[in-house]
Amino acid sequence: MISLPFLAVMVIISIGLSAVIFRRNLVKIVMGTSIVASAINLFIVSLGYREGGVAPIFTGAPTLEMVLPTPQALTLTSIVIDLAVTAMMLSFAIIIYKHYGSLDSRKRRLRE
Amino acid sequence: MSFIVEHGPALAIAVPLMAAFATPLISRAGGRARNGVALLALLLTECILVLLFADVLSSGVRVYTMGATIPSLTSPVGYPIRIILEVDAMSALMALVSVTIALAVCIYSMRFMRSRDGMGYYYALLLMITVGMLGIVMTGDLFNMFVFLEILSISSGAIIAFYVNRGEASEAAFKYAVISAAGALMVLLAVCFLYGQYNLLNIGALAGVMQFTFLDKIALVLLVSAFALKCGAVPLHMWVSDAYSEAPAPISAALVVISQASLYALFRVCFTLFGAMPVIGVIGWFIIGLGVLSMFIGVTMAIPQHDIKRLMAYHAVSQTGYILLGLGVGLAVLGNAEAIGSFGIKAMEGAIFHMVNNALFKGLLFLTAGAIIYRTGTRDLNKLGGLAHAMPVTTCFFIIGMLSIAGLPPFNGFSSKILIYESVFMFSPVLSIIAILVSILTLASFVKVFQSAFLGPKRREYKDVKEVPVAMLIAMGILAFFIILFGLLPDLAVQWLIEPAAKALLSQLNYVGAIV
Amino acid sequence: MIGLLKTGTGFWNPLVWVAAFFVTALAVYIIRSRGVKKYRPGTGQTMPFFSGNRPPEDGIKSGNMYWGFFEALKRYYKWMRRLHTGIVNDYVFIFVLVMVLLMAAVTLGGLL
Amino acid sequence: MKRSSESGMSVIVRTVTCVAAIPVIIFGLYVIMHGHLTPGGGFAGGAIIATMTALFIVAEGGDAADRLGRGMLLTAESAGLVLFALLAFLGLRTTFFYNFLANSGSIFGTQVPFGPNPGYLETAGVIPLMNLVVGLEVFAALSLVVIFMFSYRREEQ
Repeated sequence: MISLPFLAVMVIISIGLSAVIFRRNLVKIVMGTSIVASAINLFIVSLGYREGGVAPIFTGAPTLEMVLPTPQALTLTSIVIDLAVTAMMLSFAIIIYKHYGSLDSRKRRLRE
Repeated sequence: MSFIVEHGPALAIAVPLMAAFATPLISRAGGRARNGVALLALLLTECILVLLFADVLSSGVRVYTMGATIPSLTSPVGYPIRIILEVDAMSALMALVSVTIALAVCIYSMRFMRSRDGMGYYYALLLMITVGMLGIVMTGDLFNMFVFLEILSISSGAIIAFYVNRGEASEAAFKYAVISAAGALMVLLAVCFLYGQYNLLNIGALAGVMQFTFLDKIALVLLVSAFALKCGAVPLHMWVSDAYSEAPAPISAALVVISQASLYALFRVCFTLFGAMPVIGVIGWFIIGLGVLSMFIGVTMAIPQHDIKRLMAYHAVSQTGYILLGLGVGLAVLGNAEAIGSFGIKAMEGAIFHMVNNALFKGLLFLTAGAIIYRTGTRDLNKLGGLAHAMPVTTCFFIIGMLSIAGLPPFNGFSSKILIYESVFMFSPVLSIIAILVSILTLASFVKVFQSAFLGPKRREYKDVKEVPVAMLIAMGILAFFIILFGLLPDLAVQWLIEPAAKALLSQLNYVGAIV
Repeated sequence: MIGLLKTGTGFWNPLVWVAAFFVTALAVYIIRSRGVKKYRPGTGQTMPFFSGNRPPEDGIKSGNMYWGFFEALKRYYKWMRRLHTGIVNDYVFIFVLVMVLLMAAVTLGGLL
Repeated sequence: MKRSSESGMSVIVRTVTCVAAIPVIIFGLYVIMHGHLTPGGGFAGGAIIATMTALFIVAEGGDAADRLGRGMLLTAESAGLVLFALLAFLGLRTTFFYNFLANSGSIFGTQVPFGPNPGYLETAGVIPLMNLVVGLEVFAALSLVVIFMFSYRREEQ
């Protein structure tokens, strides 16, 4: 039952992870985690989609099939969390840049 | 009283949450009011959890449905809806331990943290960490577990970087944030795999209908590796030494309990959610492998360190290895009722007891390290020396913690380690021998700390050093008291606290039955 | 019996251990008090024994300890130092590697 | 380059920002108020209003970040969170987070008639109230994030 959205999700997750693993710029690492999070959000929404369904709003809805509302609530929660995580990581990147004048992840001070 | 027990799971999370939201506002009224509110909230939570634990011991699993017309109405239409909290003996025990450590950390921080601004947010984040830990151990729902995991990650990431004007703290926090984000996203992906197949998010209900398809295996792999990452098992332990050593000292003690919460999540998922899966033995062996690696590499990396908190951070990795070893043995023989009865349950009891003990003695050791930093201002063991002359009480607490972590009788570390040694010996003698060897190396490295920080002649540069303030001694005393109590009366601790928890982990049907 | 912890194959009783400890400590104290009383404070007797040499002025530092242990395990520690790079990219890379390994283990375990 | 980050952009941009502020804020308030009827809610609406803060700082330059009342925003953030938790606590007579206002006839307590309808605002009990306080919290928090990030960047110059 492999369908196009799921394949797309896997591709986007790989792109995000490879950005986190192979990019040296801290901001690009943050972008990588953000891409993975977006891919997973896409995955949740596509899980809840029904063929030909309408938005799950009761007001004025025609008597048709509706898409599942629970995954959308999950997506909203995970978007909010992702926003907080991204904002926090970017703040850390700003502080690191201010202290060391560089955003290179390989110029590290903590080791062993 | 019955009202508190009935609403206990929700109140235990809600009280520190409310206090966390209110502390930045109350902070305007002054430092004393703020400290009082934080302390009061944690004390109240502790009382609620004691009542809840007693209730769970006597009357079994307690469920709580948020927003329902009655708290126990979990499945009004045949399957569970709404946010459900589920507390069994294991959850209640872990919650109790977390709040006890958080309480000690809160008392300690009142004198330790000398910074003037941002203290309202410090306590808010500390309380949010408590909320996250309690949420992870008490939720009955996989998605909420992810949410609480992220609450825990964000608040602890922010508090690791509390000393922002030191660049290292920000760097450690950045690494911690990236690692946590990667781990938590994998948890979310696994939750999606399960939700897509069964339309369920509840752990108990999922365990009841699990079909063990290929996608379930992927979900299991993602969950196990993500929680192993968050609890700091070798080879995923690299962030531990950075984060523990750069956080403020009391927060390092709280970070130990965060690892315990991740361990709880790991074993809740393995035992309760995937307990009936045919390949769970492979996972058990994998966790044993991680445990042995953690024990050995953790302790050997600790010995050469000269930063006192970094050294202790590697010991945290090493002690996590014991817990993984014990529970991994339980997991590897899960399908074999005879092996479980003869040594599996003892190995799990040892591991759970060690989880409790590890939180206590590791917390105590980090607090003594904080006391050293508070008076001398350095973390470098090469620069320390002769502190026992000026800080006798701290020295006593350090000795208690040191003997306990090295597993010397009659302290609690020995009680839990002997349970692990003897039961693991029945499973595989080699693993048991490695565990004993690691204990010896642990003692060796702490003798080094003790010798270079406390012994020796009084140093000239530390002639003004005094004993630390009373509040800090009280916090250390609480933990030392429990260490000695559990050390002298291990049978009562096992009988009343540990055995119900181990049985709760093994009895998957009770957990499922409370929901459906 | 209070304090008796059964470990499956053996048992452990800390209270008995503590009692035995105090009895032994008492015996040691009695034997010690019957020893030769030639201790003089302020003489060479109070100096720490350091292979006949004068001990260093500010005590023995932690970096000096366990020299033989590190010398024997030099290659192991060199290898460990190389693994602990302190680069955040490597942390995530190891995480992905562990996931792949575990997936392989679970798949093979399912086939057997 | 120096000029744009310190004293803001041209008069055209600043004027358009001021004009755009009114519809953006009203749209944000609409999204918050109709959170229980249409997609959106406290978070989305709060974020929409907070974009106005970001736009304002970009257009007016760095000094604007200092002129915005941080103390007020900090208070608003905490107050929003406390009120949210308080609303959850108020349902504790039944359960935590219980919707005690729904169908009660009091504020936001109108019963929804069955079937398709044009959307009644006075329904859903505590949910619109929670949307309101969440909107307040998200607006304050996101504005603070932008302000702090911007002022931190400026300090280094």
